[in-house]
Amino acid sequence: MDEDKNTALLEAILFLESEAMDEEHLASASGLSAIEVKEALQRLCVEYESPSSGIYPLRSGGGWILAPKVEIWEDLKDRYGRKNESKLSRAAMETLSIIAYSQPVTRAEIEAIRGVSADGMVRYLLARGFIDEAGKKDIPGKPMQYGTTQDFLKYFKLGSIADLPKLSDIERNRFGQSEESLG
Amino acid sequence: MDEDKNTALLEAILFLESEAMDEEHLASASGLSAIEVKEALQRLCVEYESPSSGIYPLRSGGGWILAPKVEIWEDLKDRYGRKNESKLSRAAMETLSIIAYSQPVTRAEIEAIRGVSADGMVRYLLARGFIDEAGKKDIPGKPMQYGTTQDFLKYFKLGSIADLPKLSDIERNRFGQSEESLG
Amino acid sequence: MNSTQSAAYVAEALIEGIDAVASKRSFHLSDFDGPLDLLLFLIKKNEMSIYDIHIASITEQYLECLAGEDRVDLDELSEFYNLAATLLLIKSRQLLPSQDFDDEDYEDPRQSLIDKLIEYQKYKKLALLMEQREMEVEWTLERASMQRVLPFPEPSDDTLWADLDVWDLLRTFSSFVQNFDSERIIDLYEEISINEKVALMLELLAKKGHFSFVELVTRPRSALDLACAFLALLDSVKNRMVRIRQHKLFGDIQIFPFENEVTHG
Repeated sequence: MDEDKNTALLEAILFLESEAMDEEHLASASGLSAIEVKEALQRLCVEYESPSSGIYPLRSGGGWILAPKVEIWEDLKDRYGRKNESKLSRAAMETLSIIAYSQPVTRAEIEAIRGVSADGMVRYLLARGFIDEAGKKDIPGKPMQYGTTQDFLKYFKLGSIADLPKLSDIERNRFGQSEESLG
Repeated sequence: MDEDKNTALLEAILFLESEAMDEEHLASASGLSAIEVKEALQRLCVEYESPSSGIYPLRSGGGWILAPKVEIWEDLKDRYGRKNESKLSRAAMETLSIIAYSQPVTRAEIEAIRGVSADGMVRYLLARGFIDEAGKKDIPGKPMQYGTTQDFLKYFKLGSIADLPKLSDIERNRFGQSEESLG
Repeated sequence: MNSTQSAAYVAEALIEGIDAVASKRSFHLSDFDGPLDLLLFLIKKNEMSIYDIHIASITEQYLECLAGEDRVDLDELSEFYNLAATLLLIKSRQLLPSQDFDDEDYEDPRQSLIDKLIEYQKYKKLALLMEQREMEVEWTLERASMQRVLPFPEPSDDTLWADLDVWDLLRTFSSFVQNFDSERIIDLYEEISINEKVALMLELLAKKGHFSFVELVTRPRSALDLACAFLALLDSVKNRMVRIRQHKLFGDIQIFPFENEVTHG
């Protein structure tokens, strides 16, 4: 059946690729239409839900990649695991959080929130590839705005910005109206 | 269920590995017993028989490896097969040049120079008859070393390994400016 | 430990960390990410609400912190002093009758400080969530790297090797050599290497079965060539790759494969 064939094709492509592929690339690699890719991905996700499956299609940074399931990480860690040894400092994380949750945002806006110069941190985050320039703000001086990158999503294993961790309802209330921008 | 967990674990390991693994290695990587590995492999084979699966556990040289199913090669060929030939021949060429000029040399040493796994290429060159095993290196682990063969000499029209051109010969043979820096 | 547990553990550890700083009698500006961080810490330490800061006492403690600091660099310090100035301004305004500031245009520095603190606190909380997330994903499982392609063409497929000559081989190799620093390529770049001699020895063994040492020396006038040939021979004997025989002192050395029985001749 065609459906099965499409699913099989998508599975093989995800297996052969070692980087996350977005749906557009999956379509061009498989020769399927965008809708066929979407449907095949859906079927794959369902198939891999089986408890006897150790891998599954994971949304990562706007694309799809096959990855081992979280439940069996513990058993694989010793042999295949690599621990992230370059964690972000508190100051870098604060700056990154401001950019992630309020993007696009200018350096001056970051500085206003943190009360300290953001110059070094912005440069650091740019160098690590977590943020990128995101157009100029339409105010006098036309300052540069910054936003997060695909690499940022990948690092935090997020499918999209919408997957950023959220404040609890209580915290939301506590921080009041200023929450609006967070949606 | 335990059986499911074992199957899942085996699937993830086969996914993470790039080379065929024999059952003994699979057992040590998974922490399962030989019998559990055998049973899990059996279940995996059955599961992957589904026509909606594009990959399957393939027996290869006494081991197991996940591979795309033959039925869909035709659809994958353009992107992952033929088109890769030039890339493939470059990889083979690179590996062969390292072996020719640094022989006898271990796989680890080749990998250190090329920066990628040399396993597939070494196997290919062995099959092609250009290289052969050339004794074990006298270091811990006693890794196998490789050297070039008579067929290699014949193919490249060399009387002996001593006839391989030297780096200093490049000066005398004009290849273009890019080579000059070697002088 | 699953991810939820580990996240909870992180949060706990962080709170403990804050308490540890609080219980310390002295602390340094470098413990804080900025003036707002310090101010929030003092408010928490004094168990005040952000909306009801006891300005006089907080300002006093804040200035105390600054006074005790001489190591932080000047740029950073100026940011801390900026906030000190704001605190002092608020404190001084509080001493004056309030009706003086009923003016519509008057911006209450106290209110704007509160707003700032709330905003900053929100992002601190979000940064904490991100940190937890970072912790949850700190392990990645790495797939062995390789070129994942369909199986290679059969070994008999010669198309791959069409039109290659030995110079292609050298050119390819030289491109590697270019990329290495001299220390790493010393073995590779050496015109005559021990490895080369070992390889030649294997070749001669395969071709002739046994051979003499002079055949190993391809450049008889080169001392290096001779030395490499000899070292390679010693190495091979040690590795039980070859056996050697010498029919007289200082005579030529005959080299045999290890497994072969050494016969006379």
